[in-house]
Amino acid sequence: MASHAEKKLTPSRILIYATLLLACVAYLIPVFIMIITSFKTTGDIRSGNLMSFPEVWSVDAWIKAWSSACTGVQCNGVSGFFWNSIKMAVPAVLISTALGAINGYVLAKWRFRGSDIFFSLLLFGCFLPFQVILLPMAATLGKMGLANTTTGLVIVHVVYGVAFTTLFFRNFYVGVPDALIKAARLDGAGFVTIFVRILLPMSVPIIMVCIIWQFTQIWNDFLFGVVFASGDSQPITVGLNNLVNTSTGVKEYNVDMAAAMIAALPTLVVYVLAGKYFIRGLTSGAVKG
Amino acid sequence: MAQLQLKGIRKTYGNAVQETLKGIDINIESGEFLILVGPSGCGKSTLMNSIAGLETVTEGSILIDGRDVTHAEPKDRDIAMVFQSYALYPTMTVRENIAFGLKIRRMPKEEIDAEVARVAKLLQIEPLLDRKPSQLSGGQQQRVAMGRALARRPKLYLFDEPLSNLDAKLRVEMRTEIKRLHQRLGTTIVYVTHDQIEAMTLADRIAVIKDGELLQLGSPKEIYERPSCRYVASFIGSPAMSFIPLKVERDGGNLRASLRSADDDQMYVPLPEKLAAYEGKEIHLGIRPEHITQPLAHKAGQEATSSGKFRIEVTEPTGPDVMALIRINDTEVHCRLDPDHTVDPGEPAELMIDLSRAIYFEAGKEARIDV
Amino acid sequence: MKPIRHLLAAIGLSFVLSPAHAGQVEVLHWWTSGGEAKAMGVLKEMMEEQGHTWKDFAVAGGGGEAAMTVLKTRAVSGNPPAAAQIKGHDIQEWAKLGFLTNLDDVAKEEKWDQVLPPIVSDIMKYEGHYVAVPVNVHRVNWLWVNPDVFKKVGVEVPHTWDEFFEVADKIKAAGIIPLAHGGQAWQDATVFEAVALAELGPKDYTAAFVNHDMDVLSGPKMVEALTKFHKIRDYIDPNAVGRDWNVATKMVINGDAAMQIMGDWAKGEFTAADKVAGKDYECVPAPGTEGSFTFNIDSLAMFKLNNEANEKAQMDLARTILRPKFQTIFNKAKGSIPVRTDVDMASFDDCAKASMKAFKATAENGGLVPSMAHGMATTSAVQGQIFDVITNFFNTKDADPEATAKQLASAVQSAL
Amino acid sequence: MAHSGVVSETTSQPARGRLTQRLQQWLPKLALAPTAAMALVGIYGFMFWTGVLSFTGSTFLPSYEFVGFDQYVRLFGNARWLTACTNLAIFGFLFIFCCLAIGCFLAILLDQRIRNEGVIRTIYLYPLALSMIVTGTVWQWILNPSLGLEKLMHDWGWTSFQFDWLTNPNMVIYTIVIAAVWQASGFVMALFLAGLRGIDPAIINAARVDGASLPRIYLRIVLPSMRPVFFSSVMVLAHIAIKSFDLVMAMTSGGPGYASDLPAMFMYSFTFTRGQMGLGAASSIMMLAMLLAILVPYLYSELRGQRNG
Repeated sequence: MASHAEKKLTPSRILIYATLLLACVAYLIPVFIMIITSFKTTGDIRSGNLMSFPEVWSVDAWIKAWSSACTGVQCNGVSGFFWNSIKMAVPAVLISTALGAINGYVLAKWRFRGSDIFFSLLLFGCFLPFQVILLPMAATLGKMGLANTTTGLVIVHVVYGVAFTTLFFRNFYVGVPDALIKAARLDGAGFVTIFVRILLPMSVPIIMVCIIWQFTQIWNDFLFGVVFASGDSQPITVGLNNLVNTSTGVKEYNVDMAAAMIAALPTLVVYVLAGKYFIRGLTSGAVKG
Repeated sequence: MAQLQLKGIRKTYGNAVQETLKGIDINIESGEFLILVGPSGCGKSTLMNSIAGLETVTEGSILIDGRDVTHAEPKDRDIAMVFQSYALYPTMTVRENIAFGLKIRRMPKEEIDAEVARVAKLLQIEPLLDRKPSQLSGGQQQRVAMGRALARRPKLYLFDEPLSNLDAKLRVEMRTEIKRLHQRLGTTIVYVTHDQIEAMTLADRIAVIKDGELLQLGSPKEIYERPSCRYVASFIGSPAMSFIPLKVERDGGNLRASLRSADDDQMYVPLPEKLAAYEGKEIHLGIRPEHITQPLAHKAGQEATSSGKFRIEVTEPTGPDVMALIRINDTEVHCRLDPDHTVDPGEPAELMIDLSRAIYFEAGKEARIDV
Repeated sequence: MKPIRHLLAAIGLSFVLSPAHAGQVEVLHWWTSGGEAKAMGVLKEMMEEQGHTWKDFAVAGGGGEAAMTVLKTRAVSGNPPAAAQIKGHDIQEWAKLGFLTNLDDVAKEEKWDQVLPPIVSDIMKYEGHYVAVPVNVHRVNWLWVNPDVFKKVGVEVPHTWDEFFEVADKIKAAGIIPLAHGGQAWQDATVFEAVALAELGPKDYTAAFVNHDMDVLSGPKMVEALTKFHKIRDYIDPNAVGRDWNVATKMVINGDAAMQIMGDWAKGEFTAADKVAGKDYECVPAPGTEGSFTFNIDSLAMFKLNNEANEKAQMDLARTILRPKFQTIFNKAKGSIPVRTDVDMASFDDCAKASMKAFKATAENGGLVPSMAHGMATTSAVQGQIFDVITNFFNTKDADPEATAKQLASAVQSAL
Repeated sequence: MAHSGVVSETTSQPARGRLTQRLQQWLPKLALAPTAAMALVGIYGFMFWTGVLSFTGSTFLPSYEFVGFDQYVRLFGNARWLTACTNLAIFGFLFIFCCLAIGCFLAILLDQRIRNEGVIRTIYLYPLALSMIVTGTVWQWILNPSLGLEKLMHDWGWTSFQFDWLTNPNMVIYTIVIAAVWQASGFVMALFLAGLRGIDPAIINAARVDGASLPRIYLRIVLPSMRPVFFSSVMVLAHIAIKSFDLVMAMTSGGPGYASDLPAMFMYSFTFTRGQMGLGAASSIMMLAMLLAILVPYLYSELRGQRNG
């Protein structure tokens, strides 16, 4: 990257900065509203407006959302759902990323007759509307004895996530010089050794992209969660939905917003902490045609 | 060191119509430095990859020291290769890069250390051992790539345009270094390049390949002086050989041809008797720049030399010589002049043509006429 | 390794300790709003008292749309819950596909045939066998009224649609929203159903929505019903879109709105806000439907299981649901009336008492009709087609009632 | 080179090698096998099954009584389906166009050696981290006339301000565009920024020397060279658009009426809540057909392009 040469503040640069800041505000407002609302009391919400700060900053809504808000009959907040999501997301992300890496490696560096067609067919999987597969997938999982288990849910996420991870890794590995593979083969390395010793250590940027992407997708998924998870293994999105829809007349917007923030927090943290790796990974080849 | 035999190598990709290699036969002696030259896309890289086992051949066989390795895995062929892009493993240090192949072959650690040390000393890269490839200059990377190849002491070395990514000065240095290594270690080397100077300076023998066919295999001198065809003749040598169309005539007992300058001055040159069959026909005369010079005292009066006046169109001083462009029989012809002997562009000059090294081609045909 | 061993030990222990006959009931439902959830909590407690484990499987939102999706995938995967909230025609569909278990033993033991009105038990039976347990009876055609608002504006509670529009104009002029409404398809249909019942009368209502008589569906009475229905648009606030029904009820409770047309589950919201029927709020039949009763019966269908202990728990669940004790507690919390006609109504509020009275009376005089908006009258396919036409009509500014009536008939035809 | 794989396709000549050697040859294919199996069943098997269902009279649960093209005929006679398709066209076009325009514009601005670029980038990107359910809920709140923007403006004294798109059947689809663009444009920005960083600065310098102005350089030189990024973005956005479900569900549930219905919602509701599984299956096959119409030309150019490159 070019060095950050100090540029003079010409009128055009002021305009650029102003535009960028305006965009920042536009992007931030919804979450700003969520956050201030979650710290308001019920009375505050009624008296104030969307953008007004809470009169008293209160964490009650957060505590309630976490541990005592009702989601259906149970009133234990979303904490249980939160851990379910983690139990589901972590293995699903790891498995789909690993499979994607292997597939990408083969499709980029060990092409064989039909491998391009295989890739195209797999890519199509990225675009499949998921409602289509609910029933047949349920029947299949049932036959495998995995219906309504976290394992089953993990499998579903892997099946429909692997197309994307494969795409990412393949595009990345296409950019790795073939000579490197040739050199390793002459050095006596085989299929597995080349992958583990040469390519994987280089793949950190794309692994980051994959993990971030997959984690977001899987964590935020609602459809599979509601359909393929049973009562006590439902993920946070389902918990959030139940919480928002469980109300006694007054909508407790502050609790809803706090719960929404809790649901969004892990992915937000990932983006804020690892966003730069995401961009860096994209730069290093994930988006090339 | 090893001997390499290529027998009738043919290669067709997938469902391609055109063959990439059309039956290549080469024997490479132990300790020999063979250079494959040819234009890009001629199949020389495919041939190289086939020798390495990185690609399978469609037909033919490859023997190393008499052992058929046509279907052996690359790692079982005991070959090392240096790539144009160096192909250093970016996440490993120089030391690890050199040691990688040895580790894979489960060499004991002490031996690996000793081998790395030996190679590092040989190539003078000891201070670099703990750096990553990205921290090295192009020339240093090139050395490391060679070091990696040398570390395993393989039977055969393959160099795939190893100097193309270096700047001109470094290229000359490294060229010398490779030559020195070869002389010192006596290794068998197959070396691909499209740089004909590298080919001339390094090779024991040169194989010129075009369109998947081996056009000529021979020592640099043979290739230069006795090119088998018009393509080889024009490919080797810089500036390239000039081809002058001329008509074979008989004047009394001798065969001759007329050369016409741009100013319509005419002169006659004698032709060898073996061209008798072409009397009255047009043939092409191939002549290298160094055989058209200012009149040289020691050559004057020799049978094959003749002199005439030609107008100099362009001059290009190179330091040791001045390259000049003249026009003979409406064809541009390069000649090499003495820089001390000033000529001015646009002015006529007296030039001597030495036909003793000239070669002849039938008009419109590739093959050389044997004279 | 240690924690795992502890965990295993704990699991083993829990098996040993739990009573041999105790099973687990997994109940899929979408009773997640305040009153409903509380009512469901009662059932949970009663099952736990019997030593069974309650596995709550709540799928909130969309009036059960999500829950139905989940149920279907669970059934297809061969792993249905013990009981699921299924009602009306859907019970027959599920039974036809062979998913439901036979409850005749429990029914005989508990004398269900004697205590349930036939119109209820018919819905619960498939080919003469009980496959589902009714939980409650809702009256849908209620008009909920905030008397303070009426007093303030100085108008009387309306009993016909003409009165309604007259009153609504005055309330609107006073700056109060006349009708609290949530712009969701089923709420639109709930209001439409009330208007249609008033215009068509119970006989033609049944002809149109149960027997799908095309002449009635596209007839002049239907056009009139649609015209009135469309006029209601003027008396709801523009923010009704997507609003949940209980939020709308809250508007009546707070006095932001004067009335709401909604089933008696709305009462749960009033109760939860500590409001007393007859004093803080009033319930009257929706305009023009005094002598009729649009019923909506919630029921739990019981699925075939393959675990004996769980089956036992399932039967206990069925038994418990129809016991007077649960019927009383549950229906008081939910706002509905018991399905058993022999339950003592003394402890119920005025609205429930009135509802029970009307239920019994209309069962005699033919005014008892199934609710189209709540899946009692017809298949979900036909219901969906009606919803589409109705909601689109209601949300289009200058819609043509006559064309819509024709459209309604053809939409129903297409789903038959 | 005409062939870019490291290993050429296996030629007709069989390997005469030992077992391990043959294993090495089969390893790549073996490594793909789990994914191939998953795709075969999970994508194509299920797709085929759905295709079969679309020719049956399935109502409540799958049945196999075939009715020919009846379901398709009914589908195209259904006013709601036509609304859903029209909405998808409007939504898809505006969503993709706005995301590209905004994303590209912000990326170019960010590429001007901005201080705190990292922070700004993260701000633009973070909406992607939120689930559509959360986005929908928040935007529903902001756009709701009695709670959100309109009330805010009124509170601030601008009483004539009116913004009732959420409740206006003719405008509601645009509110979904707003929310969707808010969520996805940052991602497009990231893609474009990545693309911009890959461009050789020498090209820009060359254009500068030629005297081209900065906007002109971007318009004429930089953007045309970002074709691959452009394509990737369109693909990602198109697939978000066609699959849009959670967002509509959370924001409008398809309302008012069914004014903001989209094909994914239509399919879901007919298959699962309406008991018209055959019709739902037919609608999903139509969705797949739309996808194919977009995807096939892309994949064709993509893979052909790579073979040439």
